[in-house]
Amino acid sequence: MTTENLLEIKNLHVSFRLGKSETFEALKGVNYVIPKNSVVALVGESGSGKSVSAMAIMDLLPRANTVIAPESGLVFEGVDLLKQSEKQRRALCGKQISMIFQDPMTSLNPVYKVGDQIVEVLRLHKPLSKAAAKQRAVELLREVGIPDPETRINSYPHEMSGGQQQRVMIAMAIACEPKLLIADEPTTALDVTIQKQIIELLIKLKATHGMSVLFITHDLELVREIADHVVVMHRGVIKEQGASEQVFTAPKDPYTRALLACRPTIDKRPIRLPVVEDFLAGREHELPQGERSRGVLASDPIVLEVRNLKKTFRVKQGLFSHKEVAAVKDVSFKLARGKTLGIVGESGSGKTTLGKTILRLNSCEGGEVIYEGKNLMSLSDKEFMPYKRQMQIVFQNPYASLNPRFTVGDILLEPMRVHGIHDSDKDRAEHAMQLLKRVGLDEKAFNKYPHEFSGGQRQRVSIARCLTMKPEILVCDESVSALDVSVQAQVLNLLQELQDEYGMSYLFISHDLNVVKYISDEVLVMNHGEMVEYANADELYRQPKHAYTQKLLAAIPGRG
Amino acid sequence: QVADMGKTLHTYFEAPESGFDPAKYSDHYSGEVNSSIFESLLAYDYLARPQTLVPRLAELPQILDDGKTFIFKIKPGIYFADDAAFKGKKREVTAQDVVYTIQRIVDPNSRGAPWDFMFKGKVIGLDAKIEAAKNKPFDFDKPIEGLKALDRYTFQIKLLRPDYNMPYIMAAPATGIVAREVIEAYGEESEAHPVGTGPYMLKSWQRRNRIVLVANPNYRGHQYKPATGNGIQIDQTVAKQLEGKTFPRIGTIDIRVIETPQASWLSFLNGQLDTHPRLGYNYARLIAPENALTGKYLSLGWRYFREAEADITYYMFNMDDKVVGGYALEKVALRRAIAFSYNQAKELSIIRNNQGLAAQSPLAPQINGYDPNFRNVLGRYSPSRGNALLDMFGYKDCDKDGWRELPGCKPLKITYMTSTGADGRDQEELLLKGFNAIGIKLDIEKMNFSDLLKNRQGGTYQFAGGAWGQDYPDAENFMQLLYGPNAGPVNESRFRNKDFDKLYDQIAAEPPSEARNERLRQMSRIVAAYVPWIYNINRIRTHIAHPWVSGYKPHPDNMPHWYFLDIDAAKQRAGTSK
Amino acid sequence: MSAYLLRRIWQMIPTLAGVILLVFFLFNVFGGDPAAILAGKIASKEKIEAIRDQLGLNAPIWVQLWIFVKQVFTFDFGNSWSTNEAVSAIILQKAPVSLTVMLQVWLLDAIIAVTLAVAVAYKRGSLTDRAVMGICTAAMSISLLLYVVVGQWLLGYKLEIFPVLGWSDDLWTNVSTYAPLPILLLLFVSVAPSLRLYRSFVVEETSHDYARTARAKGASEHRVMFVHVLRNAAVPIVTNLAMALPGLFVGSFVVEMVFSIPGLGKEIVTAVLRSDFPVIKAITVYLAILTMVVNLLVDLLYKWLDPRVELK
Amino acid sequence: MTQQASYGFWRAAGKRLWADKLARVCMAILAIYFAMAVASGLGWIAADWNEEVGVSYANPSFLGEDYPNPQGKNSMISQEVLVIDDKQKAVDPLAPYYAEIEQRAAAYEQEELKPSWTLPLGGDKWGRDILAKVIQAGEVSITVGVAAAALAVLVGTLLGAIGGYFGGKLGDLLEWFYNIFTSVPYILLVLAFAAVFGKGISTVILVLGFTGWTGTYRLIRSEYIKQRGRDYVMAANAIGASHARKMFVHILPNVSHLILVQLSQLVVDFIKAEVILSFLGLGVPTDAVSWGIMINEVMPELVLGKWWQLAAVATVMSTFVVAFGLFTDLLRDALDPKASRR
Ligand SMILES: Nc1ncnc2c1ncn2[C@@H]1O[C@H](COP(=O)(O)OP(=O)(O)OP(=O)(O)O)[C@@H](O)[C@H]1O
Ligand SMILES: Nc1ncnc2c1ncn2[C@@H]1O[C@H](COP(=O)(O)OP(=O)(O)OP(=O)(O)O)[C@@H](O)[C@H]1O
Ligand SMILES: [Mg+2]
Ligand SMILES: [Mg+2]
Repeated sequence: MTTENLLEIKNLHVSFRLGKSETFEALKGVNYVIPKNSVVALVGESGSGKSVSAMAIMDLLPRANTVIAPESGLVFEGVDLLKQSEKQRRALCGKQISMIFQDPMTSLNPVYKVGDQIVEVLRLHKPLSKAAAKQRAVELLREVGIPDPETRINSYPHEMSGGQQQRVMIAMAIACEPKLLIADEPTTALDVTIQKQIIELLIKLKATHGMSVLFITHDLELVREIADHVVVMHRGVIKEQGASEQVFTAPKDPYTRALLACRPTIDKRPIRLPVVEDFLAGREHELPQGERSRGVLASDPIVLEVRNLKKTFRVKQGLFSHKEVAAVKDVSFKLARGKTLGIVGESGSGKTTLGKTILRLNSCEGGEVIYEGKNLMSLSDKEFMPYKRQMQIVFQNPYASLNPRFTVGDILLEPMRVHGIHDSDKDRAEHAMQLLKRVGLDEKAFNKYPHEFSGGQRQRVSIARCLTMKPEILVCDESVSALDVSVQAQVLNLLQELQDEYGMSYLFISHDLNVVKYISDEVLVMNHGEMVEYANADELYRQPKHAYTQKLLAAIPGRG
Repeated sequence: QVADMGKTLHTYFEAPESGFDPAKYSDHYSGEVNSSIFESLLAYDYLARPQTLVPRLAELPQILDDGKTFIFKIKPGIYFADDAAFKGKKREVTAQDVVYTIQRIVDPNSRGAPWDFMFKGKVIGLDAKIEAAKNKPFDFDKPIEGLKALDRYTFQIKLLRPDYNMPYIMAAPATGIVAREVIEAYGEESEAHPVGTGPYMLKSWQRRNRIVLVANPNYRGHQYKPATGNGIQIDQTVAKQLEGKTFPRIGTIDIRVIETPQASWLSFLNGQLDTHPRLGYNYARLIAPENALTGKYLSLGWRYFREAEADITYYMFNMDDKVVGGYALEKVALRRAIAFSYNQAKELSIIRNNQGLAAQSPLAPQINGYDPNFRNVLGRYSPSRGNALLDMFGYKDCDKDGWRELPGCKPLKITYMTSTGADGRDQEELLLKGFNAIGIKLDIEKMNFSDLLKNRQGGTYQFAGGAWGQDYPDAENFMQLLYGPNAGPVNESRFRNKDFDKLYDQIAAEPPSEARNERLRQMSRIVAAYVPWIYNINRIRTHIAHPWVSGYKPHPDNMPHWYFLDIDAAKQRAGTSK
Repeated sequence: MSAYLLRRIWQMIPTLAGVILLVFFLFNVFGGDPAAILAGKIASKEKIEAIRDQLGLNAPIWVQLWIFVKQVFTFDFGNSWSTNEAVSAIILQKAPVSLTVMLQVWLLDAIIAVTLAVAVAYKRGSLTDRAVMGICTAAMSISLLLYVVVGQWLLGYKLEIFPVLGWSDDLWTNVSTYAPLPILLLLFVSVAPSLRLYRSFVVEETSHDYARTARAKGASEHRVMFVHVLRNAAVPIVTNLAMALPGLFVGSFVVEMVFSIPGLGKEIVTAVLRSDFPVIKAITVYLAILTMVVNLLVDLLYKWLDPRVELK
Repeated sequence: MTQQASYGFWRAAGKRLWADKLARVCMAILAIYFAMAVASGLGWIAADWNEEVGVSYANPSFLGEDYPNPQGKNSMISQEVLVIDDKQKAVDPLAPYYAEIEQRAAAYEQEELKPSWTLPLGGDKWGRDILAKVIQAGEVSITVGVAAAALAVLVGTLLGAIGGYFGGKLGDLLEWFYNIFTSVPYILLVLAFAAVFGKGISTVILVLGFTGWTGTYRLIRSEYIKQRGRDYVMAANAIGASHARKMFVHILPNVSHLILVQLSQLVVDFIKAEVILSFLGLGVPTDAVSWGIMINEVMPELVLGKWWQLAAVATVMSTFVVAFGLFTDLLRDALDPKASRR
């Protein structure tokens, strides 16, 4: 029997020391197996311990405060990894088992070119010459769909878009054709076309090398498409596991059932999205019925107008020369009060750059951003200061954007202090607590540091930070992509409520076309820095005009 | 060539030299090297004590006009070392060279002429020439009355006043005879090209690090004949070692600059140095706690010498200062009280590790007129007497802050000036303790050495330290420091006392005698009574040499006489290779 | 980039001007009067004046300043006031000597401190870490002078491992026999502080996620620390190393003094104590130029070491 | 329970620090040193350190007496008896007062204390009690070291933060200043500062502080250059934090490790450097003492085999330095939320 299983996880207990006596048990006796040449999907609520269990396999949990209970077992090809020395385990990494991390930006070494980072893993495990390794690195980048890989291998991580970074991570992980690939949210930052390409790649690898994949994701459609087995996790325990078909068609556990029920669908737009709790408590029928109507009318008041915005990056080449990369070329749109503009497009097409540039977090080379009758781009730093509160952004890389020395409490109180919201810290703390609860985090989070959270939790902290200021305009850059469907629904509901209550306007950047469809009034499609289509959401989804848009919509999982 | 070129003497300097032009540099270490390269007309006998003049380039002078005219007969047939400047010719020393050498010493253009005081104001016609040379080249060729070459080998110097010390001056390293051609050939670089008649020549020079001398093949050779005379004592052990030898014996003198006492001590211990003049105080005490070699150091067979230096250190008051200066009774009382507060015995035993004598007069041992039995009967450590005196003369603590005020309750604070860079903390602590004991506030002000000099010489100080080493071994050289008309850069304390000055005029113009010695004692008593100075100590220095070095004997003029030394090369090798 | 370079090079001019003015001012106000020292034992007022005339100290201030400026641009600082030696000769002779010792100290210090820092940072919080850091701190508290004095006695004399002192003309003899003891003793005091500093930098980086990625690639712990973490900690380490660079030419006064090494360190101290302005001027100006060049290089290096750095 | 712990970067660090046993030991040691320094400053202890209570180089008590101690005997030496002769009297203007002097002096004459042959930790060359001396010296050294280091780090951090964060013209200006400052010979600078500030311990602190900031400046500057491009700073920018806030609230905690090592480093450096200033005439006053001065004194003593002053000062000083160093290391760990929590 054992020979058929690549990895068996037996009774895995992992806990973290938080304080002197306080511990947090992230995994409470988890059992599952990864058979050879199969795809096992690990799904479940954000913060349920998926990443922790993956990290435990790789022996990468922070040594300082992690405790793995002695009764746990990790049997890889018949050998219990937990009984092996650090060195032996390290030897497996990269070669036999490799991993795609959830947070690519912080996971890539910022001071080395991406090419060199791929070359490194190749040369560590394969007898390749430098040139050959480089050659292979280019191929790998091409395989993961990075355009122009010959020049891209010379880029530094910070010069790449979120999706590009993620693909570099993927290239690195598959470089040595490992027996087990652990993919932790490998496609969150990828647009559907690329996502499709990656999935195909993984399936090909599985077929050609007999590779197994432990696939951690929130995207249930995707799971259904590729997984052989599904493991459903909730708060550190496994709720249900079984063959993919069985779990999807006949879920046994109520949590699984609830989870499946929460999936947003592209053709419905309920007033309020259902969340897991609704199903668990049997309240799904009490949800407000009916559909929301979306769209912008000519009469809607405009809060923000962007005209011909341009942004070019200068990328160093050699010691003295540089070349220019046009990330945003001539984008114009209008954002109406209380409405949402969805921005979609290929990874690396300039969505993040557009968002940052509007908020003057980047310099820009041309164009105007009109807000309250003023061109924000021509204001001095000082004149711009008062507008900052009105315009906020939830960064695509939540982890990097959180000060590592601040607790969540500090992170949330900070903006309120800066802008003098509330009179006392006590009031502010109360407000912060409320927000935490509304984004689905519990009170304990208040005193924790960013590195103590799961990817989805960090993203919610970032969202909460922006909401403390109740800005008029909020840019959400892949803000819900790391969240499981239930929490995602919860956050989307929150955004919707705020919009209803205060008339906030959103620029909503996402690859998840279902979500974009659900939340947007208008949609802007970008490709290679250019705006290729800009229309009301319903209209765009119904009748995509541009070829790229059509391609995009066709690639939505569960559709094709 | 008598020297054995295979022999090398390794020795050291404790501070760096400046350059080897006798007229241009006044630092001691340059002088040490110069005294082996250049020769003066006269020299001190190597072993005779007290210091006795003997012929060198010239015979002892003929003294005429009661000490106003001196005639030197230069020995014929003495040649300078070979040098390119002589264009391949042998160059003999003549009287004209002496005239040139002396004029160079006073030429203000030779870096300010640091030695000019030896002749300035003394030689007939010379001062006018100096005056004329301001911002102009010195006219060496214009003859003057005071300096004359009477013939090729006869040199005459004529003075304005009698000065029996002139022969001593003609023995100083600064008056080492130079050849005009050489000086003019090398110009500004003369300090790197010393060419003299002496036993050694400069072979290589790494500035401020290493100086190597080699025996001068042109040197005529020298044999030691002890001087004879009244009261002259000769170190017989060393005399035996020198007997019958022709010097120099050692081919190479290798001098390193080693600036820390431990480094030179260790280098000596492991045989890297053959002689170790001027041992650090604590090392001196280590090897000879009771003033004789003890223990394991005795068994090493070292040659050990403990010699009083011809110098004195002292504290001085500025007699022109409104607070500490003046001759009124209460001013004398103030200075006397401060003198009472100074613990000379502690200075000697604790700070100087007993390497010194408690100074009793302005004079130093080893010189004419010094009386080892003379005591400064007013100078004792007694803070209670100091307090009593201050009480009596109205230095009361009016404002009850613990410090005394001047009579009439004006504030009293005495400033002691000293220089930065030197570690004088022990002295300062001792001074301060004394001042505290008599309730007088002392302020210690540190400054650049040059600023200190300026303040002292310009009389803009209250209280400061001083030190003097002999230029020549006569009391006059020391008493001049308190002579009224010298008030200024020489008499820095600006002490003016008619009786003292009268006595000085007398002693300056007469040769040594018992009557002169009594006059000197009287002068010391006057100084003791008015306290322009508080005597500190006369230093004693300890010098050691390895057993394979023979003929070593430190001389009070502090010039090394390397050319009297010899080395047992075999023993040296054995001693160094351990 | 080239614009940045040009700007930085252009900025050297005001810096030099500042250095010239400041040194000139400080020397004239606090530097002391060299004439008083040169005048010898008994110096009358006229004599001091005469020397001042000769040295050009009585010329109007602006003339003296102009001479200084000219000297800076001709790199000819004339002769030393106290020894009459050409200043350029002094520097040309003595700076290489200092460099012989200090360059080795610098290199060894860098290698030892960085390696040890990485090692203890990896074992952070362990007994080894605490012990090494404790010893380092204790070792640091003792002054260089004491090390040198005791080291000379113990290693030079007592154990005869090294010569007690000395210096020769031959580079190889110096490097192989005379320099090792001074270098060793200098390392005693210099490694501890660098180590503490570097450990801190390295520790700061070890907890980043990219280290985790490197481990996941299967890189050895060694590789993780030295290739991944160290490069990220390099900016402050390089800063610290570069700060010491100009000092290499100047040497160490204490060591040169005790071991009779004819380096520049002694020269500077004596120059200041003797108010030897030409030497002070030359060394200051050369040092300023060196500092500026090093700083510029380091800033460029920042960019190379950490591509996220933007040079503004 | 959570509300109270808001905004507690520093407070949380303090808590974590207190939880560490080793840190508590260090703090206790430091507290003792500071208490001693204060007590000595107020004159409660070691006030009479300057009294010569023993013979010169009195042995430590545990070694017993050392009779052939030549220095010991010498320090008890009686003064030579001097008789003022007539010749001297004749030239002495104070001769008429001799009798009165003697009479009044007798009133001042006190019972001379017999110096003791041994002292608890031995005596120095003057016969002062080394125990009292080392305490008194500690007061000066700790004050100077800690205050000067704090000043230097403050100046260095401030300038470094400004230079590194803003760069551009302001950065250039600071670099200009730095380049000039570091090129000028140290001694000249020190002399200049001393001339401006006068004498005394406060001058020592100011001189050391205002000349010692350069290293910190450069390091902090480099770190700010590195940090200013980080995403979390951009995030702070996005929420509208002012420059000062970004520099000191956001980035500063992330470079605090550097400040702390610099601080502990400079404390040691300054304790040692203070004695160099003494050579230049502006160190601690003559009637005070510091550890640096004591260490400087021991060099010649060692030759004579008098090791106890060195032993005392080395022990006391390195204990302080180690405790301080460890404390800053632990504080640094406490400030780093990712450090282990044990
Ligand atoms: N280093 C740590 N210290 C303390 N708690 C931690 C640490 N790492 C993770 N946790 C906690 O462990 C739990 C599980 O985290 P994990 O990262 O496995 O979640 P996840 O299932 O991957 O969620 P997501 O989908 O949001 O990434 C979370 O509640 C998180 O707060
Ligand atoms: N700092 C930078 N320097 C150089 N190039 C950059 C920089 N930041 C982004 N780019 C480039 O600009 C282009 C647009 O990047 P951007 O991050 O806006 O893409 P994106 O649309 O947000 O993609 P993703 O969906 O993958 O996040 C990319 O090609 C990227 O490589
Ligand atoms: Mg996760
Ligand atoms: Mg993006």
